[in-house]
Amino acid sequence: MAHAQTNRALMAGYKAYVAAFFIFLAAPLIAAGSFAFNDSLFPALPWQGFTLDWFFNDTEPKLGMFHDRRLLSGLYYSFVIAAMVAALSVAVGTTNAFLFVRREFPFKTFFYIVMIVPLVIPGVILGISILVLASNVANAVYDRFGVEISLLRPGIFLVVLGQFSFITTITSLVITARLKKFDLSLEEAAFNLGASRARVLWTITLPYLRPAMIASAIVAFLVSFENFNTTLFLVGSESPLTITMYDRMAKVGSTPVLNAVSFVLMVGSGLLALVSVAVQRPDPSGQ
Amino acid sequence: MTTDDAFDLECLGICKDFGAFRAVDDVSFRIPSGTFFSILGPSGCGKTTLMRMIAGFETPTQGDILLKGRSVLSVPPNRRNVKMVFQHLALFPMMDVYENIAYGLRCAGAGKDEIAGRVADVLTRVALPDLARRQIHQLSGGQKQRIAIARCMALNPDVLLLDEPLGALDLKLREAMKIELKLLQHQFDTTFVYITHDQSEALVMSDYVAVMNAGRFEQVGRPEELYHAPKTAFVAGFVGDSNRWSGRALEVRADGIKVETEAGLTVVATAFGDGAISAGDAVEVFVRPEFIAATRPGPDAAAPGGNTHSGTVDSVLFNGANSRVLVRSPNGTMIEADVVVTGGGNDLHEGDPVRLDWPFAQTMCFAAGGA
Amino acid sequence: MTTDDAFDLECLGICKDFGAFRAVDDVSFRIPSGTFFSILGPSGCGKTTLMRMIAGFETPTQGDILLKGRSVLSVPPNRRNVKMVFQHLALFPMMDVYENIAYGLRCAGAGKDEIAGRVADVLTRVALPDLARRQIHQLSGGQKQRIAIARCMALNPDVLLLDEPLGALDLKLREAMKIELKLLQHQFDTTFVYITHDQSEALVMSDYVAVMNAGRFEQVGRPEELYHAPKTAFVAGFVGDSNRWSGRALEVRADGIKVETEAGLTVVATAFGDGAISAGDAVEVFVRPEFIAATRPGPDAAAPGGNTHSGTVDSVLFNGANSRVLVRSPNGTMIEADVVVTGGGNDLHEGDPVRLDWPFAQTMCFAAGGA
Amino acid sequence: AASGSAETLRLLTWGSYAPDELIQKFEERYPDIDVEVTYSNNEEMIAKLRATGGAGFDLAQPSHDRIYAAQLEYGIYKPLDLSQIDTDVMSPVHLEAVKTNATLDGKVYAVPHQWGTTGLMADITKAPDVKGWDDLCDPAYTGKTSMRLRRTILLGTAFAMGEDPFAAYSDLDKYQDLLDRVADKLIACKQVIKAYWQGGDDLSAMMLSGEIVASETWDSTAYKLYDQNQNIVFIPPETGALTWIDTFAIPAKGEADDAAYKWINFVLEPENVTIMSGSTGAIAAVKGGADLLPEDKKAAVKASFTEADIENLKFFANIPPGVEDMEGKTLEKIKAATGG
Amino acid sequence: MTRDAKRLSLILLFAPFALWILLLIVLPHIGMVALSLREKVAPRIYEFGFGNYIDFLNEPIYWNTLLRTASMSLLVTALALLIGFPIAYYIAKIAGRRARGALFLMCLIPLWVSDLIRAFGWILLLRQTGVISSLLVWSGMTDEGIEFLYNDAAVIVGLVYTVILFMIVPLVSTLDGMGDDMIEAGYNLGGGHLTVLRRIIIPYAMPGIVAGCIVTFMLTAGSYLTPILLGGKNSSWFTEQIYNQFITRFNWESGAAFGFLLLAFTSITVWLGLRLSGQSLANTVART
Ligand SMILES: Nc1ncnc2c1ncn2[C@@H]1O[C@H](COP(=O)(O)OP(=O)(O)OP(=O)(O)O)[C@@H](O)[C@H]1O
Ligand SMILES: Nc1ncnc2c1ncn2[C@@H]1O[C@H](COP(=O)(O)OP(=O)(O)OP(=O)(O)O)[C@@H](O)[C@H]1O
Ligand SMILES: NCCCCNCCCN
Ligand SMILES: [Mg+2]
Ligand SMILES: [Mg+2]
Repeated sequence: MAHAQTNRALMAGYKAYVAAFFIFLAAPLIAAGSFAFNDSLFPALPWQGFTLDWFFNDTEPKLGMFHDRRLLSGLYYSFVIAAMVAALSVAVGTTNAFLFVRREFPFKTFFYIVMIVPLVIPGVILGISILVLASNVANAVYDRFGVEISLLRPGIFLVVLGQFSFITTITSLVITARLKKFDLSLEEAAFNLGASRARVLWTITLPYLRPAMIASAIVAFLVSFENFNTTLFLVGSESPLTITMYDRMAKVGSTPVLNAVSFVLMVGSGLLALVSVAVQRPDPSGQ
Repeated sequence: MTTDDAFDLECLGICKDFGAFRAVDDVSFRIPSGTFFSILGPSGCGKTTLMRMIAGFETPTQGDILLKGRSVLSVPPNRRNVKMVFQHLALFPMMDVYENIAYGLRCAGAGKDEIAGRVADVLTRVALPDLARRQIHQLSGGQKQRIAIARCMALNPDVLLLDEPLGALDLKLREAMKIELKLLQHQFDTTFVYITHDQSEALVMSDYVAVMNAGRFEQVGRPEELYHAPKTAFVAGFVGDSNRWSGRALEVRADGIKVETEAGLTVVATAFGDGAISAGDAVEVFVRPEFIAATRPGPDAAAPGGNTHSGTVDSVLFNGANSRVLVRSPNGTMIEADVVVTGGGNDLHEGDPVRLDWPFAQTMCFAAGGA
Repeated sequence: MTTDDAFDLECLGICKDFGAFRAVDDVSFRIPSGTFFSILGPSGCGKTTLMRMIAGFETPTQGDILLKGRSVLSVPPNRRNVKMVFQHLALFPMMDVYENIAYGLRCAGAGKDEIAGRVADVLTRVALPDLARRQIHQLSGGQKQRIAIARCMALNPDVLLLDEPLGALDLKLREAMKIELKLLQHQFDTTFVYITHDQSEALVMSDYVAVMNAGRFEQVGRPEELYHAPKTAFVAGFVGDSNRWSGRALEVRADGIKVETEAGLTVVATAFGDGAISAGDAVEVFVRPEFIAATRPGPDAAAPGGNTHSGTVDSVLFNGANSRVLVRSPNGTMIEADVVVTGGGNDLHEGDPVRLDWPFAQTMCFAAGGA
Repeated sequence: AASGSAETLRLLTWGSYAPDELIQKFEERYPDIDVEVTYSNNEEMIAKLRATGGAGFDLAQPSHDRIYAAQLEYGIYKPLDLSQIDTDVMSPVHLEAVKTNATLDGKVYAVPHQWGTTGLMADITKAPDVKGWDDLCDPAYTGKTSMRLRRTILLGTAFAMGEDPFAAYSDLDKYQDLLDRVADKLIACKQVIKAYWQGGDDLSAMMLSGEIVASETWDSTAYKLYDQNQNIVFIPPETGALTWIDTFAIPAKGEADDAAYKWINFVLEPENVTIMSGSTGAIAAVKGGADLLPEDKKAAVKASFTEADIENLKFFANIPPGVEDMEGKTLEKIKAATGG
Repeated sequence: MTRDAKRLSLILLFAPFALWILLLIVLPHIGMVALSLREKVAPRIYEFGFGNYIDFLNEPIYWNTLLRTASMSLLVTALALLIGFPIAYYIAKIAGRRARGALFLMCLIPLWVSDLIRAFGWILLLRQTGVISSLLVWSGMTDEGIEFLYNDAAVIVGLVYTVILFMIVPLVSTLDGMGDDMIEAGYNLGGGHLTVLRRIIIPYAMPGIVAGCIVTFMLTAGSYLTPILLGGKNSSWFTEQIYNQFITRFNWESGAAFGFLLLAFTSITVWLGLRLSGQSLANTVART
């Protein structure tokens, strides 16, 4: 039984390692989250007692996050941006999936790799290059025609485009993977049963893709929500939450209200992540 | 048109080219109403392509397809009254059984009550009346099979196409479904066109079988005809098990053709198929194992009109009623013969000397290269 | 030890529990050297679990496993000289054929030249000498099969375990591989332990077959024994096709047991298995279709020692040498009988009245619930 | 927060330069104006406006030394209409100082808002001897000092070396030479300092927790910490605290000039000045600005500044084109050097 | 579908893809390269030239930073692989069915909060008065708090933390596809743990390893917040350099040049990595 014993010891060590890893994963988040409840003006030890002020208090200096106009508007802009990015990138991700799974065209492999590239371009560079192009175009138009295209100036529109530019790769990959598993005979069967092309798309193909579309929309939403590097360069006066928080940390001074926001975001993202797992799980149809 | 009306489906000189490759080559046939018609052929011979043309998913390069006497070439697939059961069934996983069956009815614009009625009716006919609200993944393999058929039958098709629908099932279930499919066809009394590469499926279920090879129909006929009177060497080899020897005709006699096989075995065979055979022609000879009697060598003379050879048992493949011996003849030819193994003292064993007898009449001889 | 040395593999009272569930229950057997031994049983009966214990991937809850007479329970899997062919073969896709075969030799620390020699040798023995540098995905199904065996055989194992290796192959290839596997076993002269749920595989290939059910061995014996002298109702039903009727013993006579089936058919049967049967007992009766003679009703009396019934042909399942009729008896029982269909005038057809005869001796009767 | 037809005033300003209290008050007074704030710093303000060609914001608040070059090079501001601003309330010294700095082609691009200094801060119980910029590099405090790696520390260090960097602006070669020497000094200093701070937050945290005992600081930050811990005081360096004036400037493509002027005048009203200073810790550039400080801040200022210190203030001089780049490179060199 | 309809639908499907790639990826990068080839000669006056690149080459600070960024990114990538592989293996091959989903989800949760919060969390943990140091003091292991922050080790810990999920996810998905029988076959044929790992598991997981490494490397090299917030007085990161050029020095021209250099440099590194491992972008990153 010697090998069984060494195996057991090995396995115990292995499990301990895995546990340590998850502690490592959780530690900074727990730290960031738990200081939200510290009754102190600074997110630091010592522990001054438990409070919910950083969420609900409505007066300075302990202005809670739900009364902090700037944080709330940051949250709002983050939502707006993330929702637009999710919608756009899922839409384009879906057309891309159809393009690459269903169509044959010259240089397909090359284009497929091109589709992946945005994911590995550093976010900072994406932000900058889009900023440069947009400003140059806007400046040229202004110089030439005296018309100011404010859409091309830093602001929500550019932030959305900037995030969209790499998040679409993610949604495309997720939806493509699902569409690849789609059994074409399902469409033919529907067609054979008398459905029109549009009806087949609407009743068979899109419903089949739905879990992937929802899951990738959630991923897109979350990635957009947390994006910093690309957004940093493209943001105008309507800054999303990460930028607001960064400004707060770097330019004003952090109070545990930032921990409170972190806490809320963690809970929210956790729930969304659960939803995305839930939509993908009951999938005996995966074939 | 009146004469044609007796046929649910007719194909006239259908060809299909993929680039330079001809997948279906000049196929013509007519299927009388209410027939179970099988297309049997090896993988890649063009069966699916033919079926897809009938369903409208491919356009023939040449030829015409008629449904109930009317050409349907210009009718898009969703308007042809031909329904199809796909190899992997293609039940819609995001709908339950009811919705799967209702799908085609909805497409046809049927009313709510009508749909409910038709679904209930067709479910009863496939003997699954209580499954309407089941999800697809909750069904067993055989139930799925029947639902796939029900989904098509709810639309009263002129013809039902089935593309190797049993291919994905496991052994035992496949056996059971063979019989069940035939019963369902009786039940609906609709023309079934059934594709398979499994000869036993085709033989067991069909009224007529077309044997297809390399894009062409080699022979169309009742199962017994194909089995007992194959017209080509391909059909003889593909339908049923056979010993198959290549050889040369030595002499054309009144009672048969004397053939020497490549390994040096001399047999007398009967000419099958259309090609005339003269002395010196290359031929293919087929003998089914069940016509070869393997016995312990005794003093009896060869029966008249029969080939007799001796050999040694190389191995006994016991398989109950389908047991077989492999016999090695002195010149090294392996000959398979069906035997009955009872476990008693009479059984043949490895190494036993053995005598093989089979009639000239069951020794099928085809001109080589004829097909 | 000297006596034990004649056995390559012995299992002594092996049990395996998964939590409260006993997957393998007190299994004991010994396999003489050079035997083709099959374990046959339905899905989930514990075959794989048993094999994994032999290979060392699971530890038995109880019992001992001996290889060449030595207990291997404390030997880790990579040191047991038992090699295994996995159901999906588990060829390493990132290595070519050569590397796949060389892998085990490298692990054993063989030198470069020795490896090259052994690989070439084993490739020749599986008749694929030129494939050394092929990638795995370039092989056909049958070639993969043989490479998987070669990979194990290169290591000269004491025992080769095969876990349903044909399960993933298609029909025709499976038929061909059955025979080939048996030849390979002869060729290597190594003990093969072969797992399958397909009775025809087990019967055709094996020297000995163990029929397994719900974790236990029901019967171990030569294929003919299992087929002709099953010890339990389970074996009778699982091995070979049968008509199976439940019924009650009416009377125990000298020439057999008179049984009335649930549907009301009265037959005389012979007691099989260990359980004694007295009048009034619930019984299971099995009759193989090949022992039932289906003839047109004539004036002849029933043969002595034979059951005779009449009925109507419900359908004819033509399948060449394996054709069968389904006969409906007056009380509605469906009886399957093998027939020869020649296409001539003597053939039975749907609706024909028919007479069925079969001997008492071939009517196997088991005490119900006995297994 | 108001009706649909509301105009938006988009402020681009320093953290704490737009306290909620004031914004609410302002929005009450002008119900059809919404205020939206983006926090920034000098560099980012210019960078943002450059990226937009002066669009996207309606009022910016760069420091007085950051107007001229940026305007010259990128044209990101529009001239102010001084008639719309209550220049009378402004302290004349600061107004003139800003005007001279921020006039191009006779047009004025900025007026002062608040002023303050950058200097030193120390916990007097733990670092009693901190007097000049170079004391941050005193090995006695190894691992316990901090600074912000921006141009201010370059200037401060130059002063501590007995040079006048602003004078050197006229001869860039000479200035480069000075910068090189400053760099050497600061690289050597890396062994002593604990970390470069990035924003008021790190600084406050490190100082309050006692992780550091002395640092370069904005006076306003020091005053805030004085509230928490009376041992932490602002120390104007011997060579003079560096003085900045944050201004009001209107971006070239601002869309709410009226609202911007309203905001400017609004925050210069005395009671609003007090609120503003309470938030920022800086002194408004209005007549009697120091008196309008909240009481606690007044005390902090008193504890920090003597009359002599006020005499000795060094106003940031305009940055001529090119200097920004030289300084930038020097800073990078310091950052990248593996000194300690 | 007729030929024309097919064409039209192909064009319709291609259009969004083309617009996306062209307008948001290709043109901006061309613009960036063009910008990087402008030299400033006087206020508002520019000339074509390679000056910005020459500046880069002439200034050791710049290329040192780039090399430092690249080498630290490689280190982070290697660490992420070393740390992440056993975790991925555990999730894919050892954990029970239910545990697997939960563990996978736990791996993902940190992914869903922003870089900023993660860095913030690390600051709270690592600073001299932070949680870890306080724990050590409290437990009596040291007398005085220890500063764990503001050094390269902190940056590496923070970066590994940030990117390790991008390593684990593709690894799990490739390992998931590997049948247990493959591993068992490895043992059955006589391989020990190490042999099976080296000869079977790792080669099999190679596409996942490469995909994880590429994404991890690119993310690390392109990261901004973590190195800035956790880094020490000596740490500089190339993205910070780019940011400085753009934001604090208003020198878009050389910022663009730096951006292009970062992209080119990291791409070449990835290309080399693919070459060495015999993989391609299409069968690695694309598959996950
Ligand atoms: N779209 C296509 N383009 C080119 N060749 C095709 C196409 N579809 C089928 N073929 C070729 O036509 C031949 C017939 O294919 P088909 O699918 O009809 O065979 P099959 O008889 O159904 O075979 P199986 O039994 O394997 O399903 C094959 O050689 C196949 O490769
Ligand atoms: N690790 C396990 N934990 C719990 N139950 C198990 C485990 N492995 C197998 N079983 C159970 O043990 C029983 C026997 O499984 P086993 O895989 O040996 O069956 P099998 O005879 O090989 O079936 P098949 O023909 O389907 O491969 C099954 O009911 C199975 O669910
Ligand atoms: N807390 C806000 C401090 C504002 C400081 N302005 C400083 C300008 C320095 N050049
Ligand atoms: Mg087919
Ligand atoms: Mg099994």
